[in-house]
Amino acid sequence: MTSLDVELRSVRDGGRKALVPYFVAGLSDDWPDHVRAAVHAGADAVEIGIPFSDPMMDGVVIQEAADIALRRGTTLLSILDELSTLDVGVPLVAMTYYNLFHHLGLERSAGALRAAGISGTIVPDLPIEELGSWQSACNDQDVACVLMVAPSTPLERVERVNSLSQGFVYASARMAVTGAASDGGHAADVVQRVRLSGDKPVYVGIGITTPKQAETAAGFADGVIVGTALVQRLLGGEGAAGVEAFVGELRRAIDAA
Amino acid sequence: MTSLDVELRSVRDGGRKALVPYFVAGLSDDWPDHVRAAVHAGADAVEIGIPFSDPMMDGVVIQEAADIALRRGTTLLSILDELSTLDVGVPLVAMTYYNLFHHLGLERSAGALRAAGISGTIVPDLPIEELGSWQSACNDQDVACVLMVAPSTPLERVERVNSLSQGFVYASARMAVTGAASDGGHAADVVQRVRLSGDKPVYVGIGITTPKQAETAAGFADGVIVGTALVQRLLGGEGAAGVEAFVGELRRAIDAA
Amino acid sequence: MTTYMNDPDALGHFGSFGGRFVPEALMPACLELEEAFRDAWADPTFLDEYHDLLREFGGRPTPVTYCDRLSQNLGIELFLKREDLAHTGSHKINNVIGQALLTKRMGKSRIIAETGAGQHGVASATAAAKLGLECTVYMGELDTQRQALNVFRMELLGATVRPVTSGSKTLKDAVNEAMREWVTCVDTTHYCLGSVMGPHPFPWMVREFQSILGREAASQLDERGVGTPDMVVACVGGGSNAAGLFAGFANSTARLIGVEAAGGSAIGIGSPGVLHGMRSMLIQSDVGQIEEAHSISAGLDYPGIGPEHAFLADIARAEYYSASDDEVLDALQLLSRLEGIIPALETAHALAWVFREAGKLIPSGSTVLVNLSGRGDKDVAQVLDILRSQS
Amino acid sequence: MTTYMNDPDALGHFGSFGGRFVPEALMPACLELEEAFRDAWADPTFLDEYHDLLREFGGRPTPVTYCDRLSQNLGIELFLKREDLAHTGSHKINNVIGQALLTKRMGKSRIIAETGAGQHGVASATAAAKLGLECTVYMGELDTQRQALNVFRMELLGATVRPVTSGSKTLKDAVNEAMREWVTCVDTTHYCLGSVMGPHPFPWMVREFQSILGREAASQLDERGVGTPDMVVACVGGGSNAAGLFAGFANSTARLIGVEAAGGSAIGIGSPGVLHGMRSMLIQSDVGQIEEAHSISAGLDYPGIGPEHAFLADIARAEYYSASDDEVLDALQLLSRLEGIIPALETAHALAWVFREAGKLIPSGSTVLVNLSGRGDKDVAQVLDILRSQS
Ligand SMILES: Cc1ncc(COP(=O)(O)O)c(C=O)c1O
Ligand SMILES: Cc1ncc(COP(=O)(O)O)c(C=O)c1O
Repeated sequence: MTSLDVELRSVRDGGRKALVPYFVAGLSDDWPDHVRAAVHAGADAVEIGIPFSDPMMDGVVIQEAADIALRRGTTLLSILDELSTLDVGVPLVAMTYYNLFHHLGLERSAGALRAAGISGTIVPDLPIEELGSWQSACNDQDVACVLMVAPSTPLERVERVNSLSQGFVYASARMAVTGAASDGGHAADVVQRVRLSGDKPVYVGIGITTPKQAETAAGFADGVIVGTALVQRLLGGEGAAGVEAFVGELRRAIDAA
Repeated sequence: MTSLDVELRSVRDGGRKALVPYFVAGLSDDWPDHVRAAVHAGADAVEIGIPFSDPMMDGVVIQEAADIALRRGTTLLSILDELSTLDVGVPLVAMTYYNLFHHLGLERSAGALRAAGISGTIVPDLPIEELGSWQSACNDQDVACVLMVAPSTPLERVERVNSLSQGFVYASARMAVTGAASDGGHAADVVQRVRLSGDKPVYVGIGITTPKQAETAAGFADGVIVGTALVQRLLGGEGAAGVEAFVGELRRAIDAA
Repeated sequence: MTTYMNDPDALGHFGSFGGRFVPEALMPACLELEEAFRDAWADPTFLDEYHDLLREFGGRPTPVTYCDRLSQNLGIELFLKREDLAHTGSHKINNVIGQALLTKRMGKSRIIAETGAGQHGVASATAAAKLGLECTVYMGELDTQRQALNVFRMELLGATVRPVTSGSKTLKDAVNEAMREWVTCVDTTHYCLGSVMGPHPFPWMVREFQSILGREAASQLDERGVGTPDMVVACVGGGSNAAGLFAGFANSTARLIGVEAAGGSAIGIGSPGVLHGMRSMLIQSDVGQIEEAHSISAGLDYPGIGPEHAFLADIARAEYYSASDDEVLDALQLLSRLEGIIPALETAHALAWVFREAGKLIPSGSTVLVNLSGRGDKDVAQVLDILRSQS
Repeated sequence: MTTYMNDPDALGHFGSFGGRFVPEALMPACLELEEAFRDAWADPTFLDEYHDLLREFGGRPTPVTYCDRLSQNLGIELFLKREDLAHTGSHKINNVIGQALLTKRMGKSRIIAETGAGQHGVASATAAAKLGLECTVYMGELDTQRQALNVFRMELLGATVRPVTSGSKTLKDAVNEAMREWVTCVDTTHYCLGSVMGPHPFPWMVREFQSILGREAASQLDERGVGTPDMVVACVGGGSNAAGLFAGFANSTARLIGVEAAGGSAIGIGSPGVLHGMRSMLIQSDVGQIEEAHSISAGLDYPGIGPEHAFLADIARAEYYSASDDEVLDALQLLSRLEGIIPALETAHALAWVFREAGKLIPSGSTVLVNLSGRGDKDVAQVLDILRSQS
């Protein structure tokens, strides 16, 4: 078990629904403050999006944020550098595409993540078939590999994903890339199917936009991941205060679930 | 023998080289005056060009003149109408394309030509193979069919053209459509080959532009036809006086031959 | 038994049409060409060369395509002979390859050609490049402006394009000009005429060169078990693609249908006349001046029609109809959307007639073969402009 | 005996390249597709349908043309496989017909496709029209502006074109967007990828669909008594026409040559990476961001290459070179002028390499087969602009 597993299980076992906000690293000079604000407002973990030129799983909002970050000269290593001095006291999970790690080298990447205080990764274009070497490089550094389950994933595959995923299982609420959505999608179904084959925490993401949606998801899942809605606010000019307010809202909604 | 044959033989037998200027009928209101001026200056016959939309044997100068005439509303019958009152005392030969006669009807055309005082026709797109019905319609009206020989015409064909041509044989000086030229072309050769098979008058045309060229041609031919050089002057704004002057020059050059 | 589409008489007449109405200066060239063609067409070596080139360079045979979706919609069995797949995008290549080979056989080193929209010009330039001949293309000045890309295409292929500034500055004037120029260089130069028009032997020779498409289609339908179609349909400008198609079916039970542009319908609104070396049906004024044709498709913008078509109409072996510009635009869109083939605007005339007449002049259940004479790529910009301005 | 261009391993690897790097949401669709293709490709009924459609609709077989004049100039024996004569003007039709048939077999009613210059988009729209499928094409916004006529062509064929405004607004982004959209509609929709790239089974499946051209060429050269050529040469964007060609000769003595655009040479200046679902050679920055490719030809403007090519290069079974924009322009003009074929700019890369290397890397007297992957009509306006601005 990785330390991410241990920490997130303890959140769940403490009866708390996990709230995981997502940030595009490098979006602005003060992005680390956004992370801090989110944690201050009650985040249980933070997803750190590392911008990539070709974000195949992301919708327009996160694409735009990633573009801005890249134009600012952000790189994987520059982000890890900034993170190494950011001690927010909750787990950080890096979300990006496989090429960045592949290019830097798997062992080197995993080591650098750990050195920056990151304890988990989400790599949406790395399915279980290709996961092996990355997962062993990560696990050597006590970095967890969080895997996703989609509404289209057949039961037999859900089992395999479930058994390989570390930290939590990322249940995609809908057949879509990241972005806003007006309903909860298939989240409940997906979560239910994941639960059939294991007892890992299951978090819902992809399309959780409003406190109301977060509340609903928290009713059946162990945590919720909110990305686009937050990034949208930052693109709209809100800063740390806006983050704190919105995450606080989400927190209250989830706690009411 | 048509009356054109008779008249033109008598010119030759009188020891005179024939001068045949060409006009585009209908080019201007006073085009009949141009004809009169030419005769006054010594023309032995006049070629009356009847404008056609698609003058395949004509160069740019005569094309332009024909266009102007057509835009003025000139038609075959309007020309014949004007000619019927023009009694210049020398033979008139109509030059045009076959479609105009074909369209009006062969008998009707020949009759109208004769009624207008025209005694010969040159139809450059009507070769001997297709000549039959037109020639008999013409001959019924004592209208001659003047035929052309080109530098490319083989001897055996020259004989046939020679035997069918009436009035005179039109020896094309060059392989070209009507237009100015800087030398006399193959005129001497062509005339010589025509003479091998008959004793009809042979006139040279196509590219006779200057008095000098006319003089040279008159050295071996029985007559010269001058079109483009004259039409060019009329397009340039010269009127009957210009015609009289230029035809006079040509006359003197020919007589000097 | 009467047979159809035989050779013309010794002077090139199909009934009272055809013949040879050219200046004496061109007669020897026409006679030489006739003899050379007659000789070549009976020479297995020439035929092999011609067929090899069309196969290995020109992309023959072109397929016959069955139109599932349209057939169902129209209640007929619709087949297309796919000349759009021939090299340069239309049937024109069949003719130019033949004439270019003949040019070499006559010891000439150069061809000249007229073109309207540019299809025949591009095809001529192509054949000249392939066979190492010089090539000059006469094209109405207006057309060179409207079809600047086709001018460049010809130039890329090594041809010289001469804008023609006389008359209406379009196809008919390009023919006049090519004839005028031909007079000056018959020794070294062959006039590669683009349709079944002009003086004998052109109408006959071009039909023979194009007949490959009709004969191919007939045997392809046979092999597929379709047998003789009830109708074969082609658009008609000069009439070469129609003549080529009809040649494959003239002595069968198939009805032969030619479709002209409504504004260039020489059979429909023309009368007999003489132009460009032939006696045929022409659109002309009441005093015998030739008029301009008007059509959305440059390739049908010709006031005449090949003399053999005039003859086939006369003896009622073939029927000629017309299609309007609007019907043509609709037909182009319908074929594109339902069958995945964007036809040339010319071709779309044949289709428009079929779409209009299915269930009317074309009895339901009929088997209909349409000659897909060319692809629409050349026309896409024009169609876009028109549709945009209509909406 | 070692054989080449076999099937990839069970997970779609060619050596260390290939694989399936897609979001979990797409995995079931990729697995379903793999199974459907495996099944179809072994089913004589499917094969018949595929071959019939390519023959009767697509214009196959395309000929092999011998280039007399260029062969003489270059001191080699030069043959062209004429994919320019296939329907829609390039080899792309071979692939889309296969995938469209497969779409119906999987019970789906719609395809989506990415396109750069528009060739694959037009081909996809065409196959969809023919088979009655819906079609949406993703195209970088910049490309929709540069290729407005191709957009209209797709619309005429009944497809919807979606401009992609993300990233560099070109081909690579169109692929991203198509993938994103595919996630939302995998149930009803097949993603009709245009080259030998993307996640397994695409690189393998597209190669199999394109192999028809290589196998045809091999037997055509055999029938002509030419036998095995010394070299077979193709341009490489994603690499589908090259893969199809190589497939016909992989286990012969022929050298296999791929020619990339100098500014998009994934083998030449790239390094291993993961993009668009595959591990392959990619042009990327020193921190692993994918860079834009730069080439005169939109179809080679891709920063990656199909994984099997990366593998063939790795094991040295195939060699990859590049050609510069200037060489490409020259080559386009030379082929046009001497052989009467205006090639696509993409294709002209393969020709440029042959023209440059004849007598150098290509020993004099060699027999060389170049895949004439497409016609240049789509590029004529661009070439005109460039040449005009240079003069
Ligand atoms: C595709 C196509 N079809 C038909 C025609 C008309 O010519 P014809 O009537 O000689 O076949 C043309 C002429 O340019 C053409 O390009
Ligand atoms: C004519 C032509 N050749 C080649 C290509 C490159 O694709 P590929 O490398 O997959 O053959 C394209 C792509 O658009 C093309 O249009």
